Amino acid sequence: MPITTAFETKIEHISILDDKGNFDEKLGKGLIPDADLVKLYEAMVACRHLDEVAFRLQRSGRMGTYPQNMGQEATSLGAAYVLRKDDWLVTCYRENCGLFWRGVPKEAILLHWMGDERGNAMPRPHFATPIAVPLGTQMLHAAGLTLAAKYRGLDRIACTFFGDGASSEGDFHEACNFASTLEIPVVFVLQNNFWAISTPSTRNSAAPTFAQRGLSYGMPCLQVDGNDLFATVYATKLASEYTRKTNKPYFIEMVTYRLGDHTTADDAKRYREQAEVDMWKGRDPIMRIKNFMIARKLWDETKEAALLERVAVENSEAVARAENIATPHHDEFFDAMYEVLPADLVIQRDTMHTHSLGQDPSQLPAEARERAAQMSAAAANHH
Amino acid sequence: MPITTAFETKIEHISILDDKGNFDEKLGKGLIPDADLVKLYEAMVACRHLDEVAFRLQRSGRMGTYPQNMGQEATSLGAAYVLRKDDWLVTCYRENCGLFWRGVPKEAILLHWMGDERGNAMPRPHFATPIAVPLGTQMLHAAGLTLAAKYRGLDRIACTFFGDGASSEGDFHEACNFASTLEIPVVFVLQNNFWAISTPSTRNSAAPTFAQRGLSYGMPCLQVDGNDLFATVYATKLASEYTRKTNKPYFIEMVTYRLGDHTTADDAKRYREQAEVDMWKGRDPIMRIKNFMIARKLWDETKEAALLERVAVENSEAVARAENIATPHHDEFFDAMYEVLPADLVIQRDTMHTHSLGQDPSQLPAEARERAAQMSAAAANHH
Amino acid sequence: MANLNLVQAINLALIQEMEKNDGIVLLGEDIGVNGGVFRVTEGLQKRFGNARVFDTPLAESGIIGLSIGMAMGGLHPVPEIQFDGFLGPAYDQLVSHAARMRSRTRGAYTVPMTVRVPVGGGIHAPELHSESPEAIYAHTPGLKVVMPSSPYDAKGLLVACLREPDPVIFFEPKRIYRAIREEVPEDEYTLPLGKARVVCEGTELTIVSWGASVVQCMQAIEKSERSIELIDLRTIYPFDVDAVAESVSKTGRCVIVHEAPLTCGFGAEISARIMERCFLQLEAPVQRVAGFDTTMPYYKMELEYLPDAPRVSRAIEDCLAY
Amino acid sequence: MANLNLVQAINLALIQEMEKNDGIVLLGEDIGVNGGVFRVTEGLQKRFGNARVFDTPLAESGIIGLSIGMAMGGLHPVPEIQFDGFLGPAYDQLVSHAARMRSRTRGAYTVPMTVRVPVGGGIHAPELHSESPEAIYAHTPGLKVVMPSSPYDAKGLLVACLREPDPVIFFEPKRIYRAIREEVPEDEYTLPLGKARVVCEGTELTIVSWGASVVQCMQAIEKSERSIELIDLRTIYPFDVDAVAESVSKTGRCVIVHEAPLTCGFGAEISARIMERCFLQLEAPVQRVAGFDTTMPYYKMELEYLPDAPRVSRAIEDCLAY
Ligand SMILES: Cc1ncc(C[n+]2csc(CCOP(=O)(O)OP(=O)(O)O)c2C)c(N)n1
Ligand SMILES: Cc1ncc(C[n+]2csc(CCOP(=O)(O)OP(=O)(O)O)c2C)c(N)n1
Ligand SMILES: [Mg+2]
Ligand SMILES: [Mg+2]
Repeated sequence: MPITTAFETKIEHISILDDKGNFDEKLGKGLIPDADLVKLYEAMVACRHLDEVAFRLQRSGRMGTYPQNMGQEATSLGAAYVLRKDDWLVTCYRENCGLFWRGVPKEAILLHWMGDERGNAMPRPHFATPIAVPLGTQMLHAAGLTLAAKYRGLDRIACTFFGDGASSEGDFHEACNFASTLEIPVVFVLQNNFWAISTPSTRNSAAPTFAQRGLSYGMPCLQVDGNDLFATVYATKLASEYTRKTNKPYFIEMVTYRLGDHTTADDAKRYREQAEVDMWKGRDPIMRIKNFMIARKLWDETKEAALLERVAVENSEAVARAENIATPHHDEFFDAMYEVLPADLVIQRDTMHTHSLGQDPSQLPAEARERAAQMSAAAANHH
Repeated sequence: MPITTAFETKIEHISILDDKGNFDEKLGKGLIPDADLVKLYEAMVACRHLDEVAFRLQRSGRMGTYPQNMGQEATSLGAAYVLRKDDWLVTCYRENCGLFWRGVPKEAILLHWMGDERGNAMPRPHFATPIAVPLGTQMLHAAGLTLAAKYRGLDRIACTFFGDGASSEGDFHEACNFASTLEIPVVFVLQNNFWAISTPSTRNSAAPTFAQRGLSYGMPCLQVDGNDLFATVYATKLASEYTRKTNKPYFIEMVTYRLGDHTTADDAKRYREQAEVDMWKGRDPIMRIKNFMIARKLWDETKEAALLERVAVENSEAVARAENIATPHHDEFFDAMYEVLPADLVIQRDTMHTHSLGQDPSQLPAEARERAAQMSAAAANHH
Repeated sequence: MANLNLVQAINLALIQEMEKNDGIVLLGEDIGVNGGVFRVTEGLQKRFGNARVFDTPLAESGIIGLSIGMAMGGLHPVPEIQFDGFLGPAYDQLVSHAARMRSRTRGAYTVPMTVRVPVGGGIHAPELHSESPEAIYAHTPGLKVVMPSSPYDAKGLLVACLREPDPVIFFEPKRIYRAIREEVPEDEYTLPLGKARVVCEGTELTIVSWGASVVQCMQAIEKSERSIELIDLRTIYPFDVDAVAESVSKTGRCVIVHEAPLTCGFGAEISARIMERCFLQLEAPVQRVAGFDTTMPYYKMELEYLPDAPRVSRAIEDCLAY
Repeated sequence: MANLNLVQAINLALIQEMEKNDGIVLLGEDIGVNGGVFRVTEGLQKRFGNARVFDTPLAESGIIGLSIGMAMGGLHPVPEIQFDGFLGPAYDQLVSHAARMRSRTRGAYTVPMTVRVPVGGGIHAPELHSESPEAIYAHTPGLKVVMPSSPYDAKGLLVACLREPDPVIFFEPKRIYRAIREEVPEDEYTLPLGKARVVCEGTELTIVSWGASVVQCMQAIEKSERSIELIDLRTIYPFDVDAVAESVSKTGRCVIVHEAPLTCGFGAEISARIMERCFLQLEAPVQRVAGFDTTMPYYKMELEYLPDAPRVSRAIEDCLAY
């Protein structure tokens, strides 16, 4: 047979609660208990509110560049909800909602964007790694973390998040390939929000789906409506069960949309149409759950008002905690370099405000030392 | 519809002349005119013979590490045969047969492995790039070369070769993705020879085929018997026509086998079974064509003997040309650095045998210069 | 003559050279419609079309690897790497190919390309947006490394790079992208690579610096009552050792200022060369004012890390007191 | 006590530490059944099983990225990069993550790992198999960089690395993998990182070197009639500036020898430090004997490129004549 079939496949798209309020009972029933749904909704509202707070902080000069999560709350939240608390959650920078669900303190994230490493040092009680700035690199860490757990005989998987843009980096390919060939249980979640700063997703893939990025590695692949919390929960459940059982990775594309600018340093109006944004506003993941809960009598406007009040208080407390942290001392960025600081770094640290680099005063000839001291004193008076 | 199909595909495997001598007339008829077939066969035999010559050169200390091509002659040859002479052929290091077909002088390849850059400077009359040592990197150059041609309005595609191992590198992913998103006409040919040194191909991909590596990018994908010259010709034809017409890339996996050691520095017995090698010897691409030609009365043992004689002469002439090249002068590795050599490099070049680095003798105090000259003279006498 | 900042001067240089040489092609992340995150390529896609100014997928190795192929194919690509910290993924293509192609093929293939990279700290940016990797590439034979410190220099140097037959990394000190304006001729001019600029003359001490640090050096010099000569290297590799040696032979003292970490920063090379060339004229050890041997801290502490005028002043005093 | 070459000493160190610490896991290209292309990991997969010694896909960034995750997850991975030239693709993971994770998280996550890399020229290998990139990583705060020059040192230093809480690049000079044998204790010992070794004492001139070049230095010293002190750095970062300064303060003269290109090689840093520390004791400028500022040539000319004993001798003479 000269022409035979070497490979054949099909990738499914899953949607459970769509933007018109249609709910697929078959897939969705019992997926999220009512009480949990309320909590998940509250978490999304709180996350969205913090986005606005952060935006204002940045605009008033109290924070540096900040990337809003707005519109994408359901993706990481769905995953964090499904994962066990000791599964690794290895994220990029637009997964606040999942991280907060995990228990990462809000001030940790705020501090990071306030340019303070101490944010990353704050308790990550539930196996969440710090925000990854160099795109596409963290998925390899997810594989390594999980491989270490597997080596230690622990029943632990990882779920790692990255963007449509980040999936163009070579490290993405290497991470997927390592996980599949070395049989490491990692759920890869590609958040396709249609943009990488100003670059449309069609510039980062010419394929009809991003889900098929996983076919290269023989992974099961799935595409879901990422603005549908039910679908993200469903997909992560399917994937995490598969990967936990088989020790093999799984690939999910969550289709979502970045409602805000790329970061506070960006102006999305330069490159995308308002009509597109408006259309996606109609597919908002939060609104969808709200309407669903209202229809099921799980929610009403009184509860909503109370929630907003509570969230405002909580978030401003988080901001206060982030802002009230003591001013860092320069010793910190030296001391964090190595477990035991090399002698040369000790000198650099201890003399940075008093001496020139490489100029150990004990090396100066006596009279020069004298002169230098005088000049320093004079200069101090002078300035 | 909660579950819909997001993507669906099928990859075909093509074989025309199989290892049992079965020939698919439908696909194969007229594909390669008889006269061409004879020439292609002769090229494979010559390439195989040069492998043996090179092996002996290495063993007798006349050449450094050398990677034999043995068993893989039909892959690159099929492509080189199909491509136009001004299409780029961007290879790795196991595509001698295609390069020679293109007109790259044999001594160019020999010189490369004799540790001499002048091999890479030899005429590449037909758009062939030099051997690429860092794996997985050259496919991006193929895309760039072709994009430059497209920019200049030229009707030119590229065909780039790389191994199953190399396809694990991040640059592989980036090259495929750039070619597909930027619409650059490149035919990607993955030579799956089942091994990357001692690493079996299952360690470089967990997927059932390597062909599906191309699905990630929305490329058409094809798997062919890479030991079947008819199939490699067929596939390259299909692919090059497609890519030339559409400006879009195409992905081919050619399944073949490395019959020799990885290189002369390797001992494949350490990691693979003789039985496997023997099985693949039965699928030899050269033997297949020979039997086919004999059956069709295109070839006989008299012709074979004459060919072997001719090849032996040609190849030893190529070796002679490679070995008779003048000993290089050290100026060469300086002069090749920049179009205009920076002053500091001129000094390094001109004083490397007479002065210490960074020691411009004019800088020495007069008496020291004197003393240095004396000491140099003394030292010269002494040693 | 127009009063331009660095961003505008670079933009102008690109426009003028692109008008002249249709082999110049710009590529990178977000450089098209968006004009780059610093707006350096603003308006260029509109002006020159999508084939000459285009956005790439988000992959730096891909950007440089593609550019290498384009250069081998006869163009002069101008890839932009969005931030210094993201040169990392492109390191291998730069070092294993761009730097070697000419030497590897004894000139049969060359890689004329200008890699544009915003560089350095001081703009309150997130992690990996404030690095100074110039020494890494200066240690890579086959590349040239350029870093202007003013709009005038930026235009003249960039035009020179765009006419270079060999690969150049053109570092743009982002801290002074918009901080300095000066008169920049509309007319064509180039500044030769490998030639330093004497910013101000002096007799007692030489300062050698480049990029945004030149500004801190000028501040320190203004505050000082001593006669100080300031040399702006402009090109890091090949560097103008003659200009430095001549100056230090005259002054006998030298302070080098750069943002990159001290150890094995380019200051080390300059210091070693000064010793080799001016040993008998040196009256004090060469001083280095540099970033510390730590990771560049997040922005709350970046000003503690970066060399500033007071630190330069202290080094001047220490060196003069020696 | 056994008479071992460098390959055997490293193999022994790995075995002994792996027996003690089950967190040590080896990974890389062809390190399993094949024992690595230099056979350094020969027999280890058989001995410790496929989970502790395993082959990876062919991707260096993946190898290092995976190792970083493993280290963050509590293991001490020992990735092998097959040749120096193939560290390139792993550069970004090393510089952007391995070197920064502790600092970025203020110690919440650390990356204890030992990256093994055969280094340097002299074995007639193809392109990109003979590089010396130590200065690149010495310029990267957060990493440590080690390079032994003998079997005894290799074992002691490697054991120290395997107990380090921070990432180390352990460069193995492939030219002397099998060229030197010496007595190596079976018993456990470590050599402290950051401490140099005085190979031989002398009073007239100090040579500072590391890796395979130490052998060329010894040859030059044997041929010389002068009293020369040889310091083998052993650790490139943090480097033992005290040992160097002490020696040069005594001898007043110094020659530095390394294979990497001159410009911004680690010799530059040493030279700069010597000036800072021993200015008043120096009787001649510090000399550097190094690779030239060219690409490492293919092997026909590699011996022209690499510093050899005659070049070292000439530098000794020049320096002493000054
Ligand atoms: C290696 C690297 N290159 C470039 C950048 C600069 N950068 C930050 S975010 C971004 C776009 C990311 O797009 P995507 O991955 O789709 O994530 P999204 O922002 O849409 O969530 C770019 C180019 C970076 N952080 N890292
Ligand atoms: C970036 C890089 N890493 C490692 C090597 C060392 N190396 C040379 S060939 C080889 C195996 C290549 O396997 P494959 O790509 O399948 O090609 P094949 O040799 O089978 O033709 C390795 C690991 C290299 N040349 N480049
Ligand atoms: Mg995106
Ligand atoms: Mg192979």
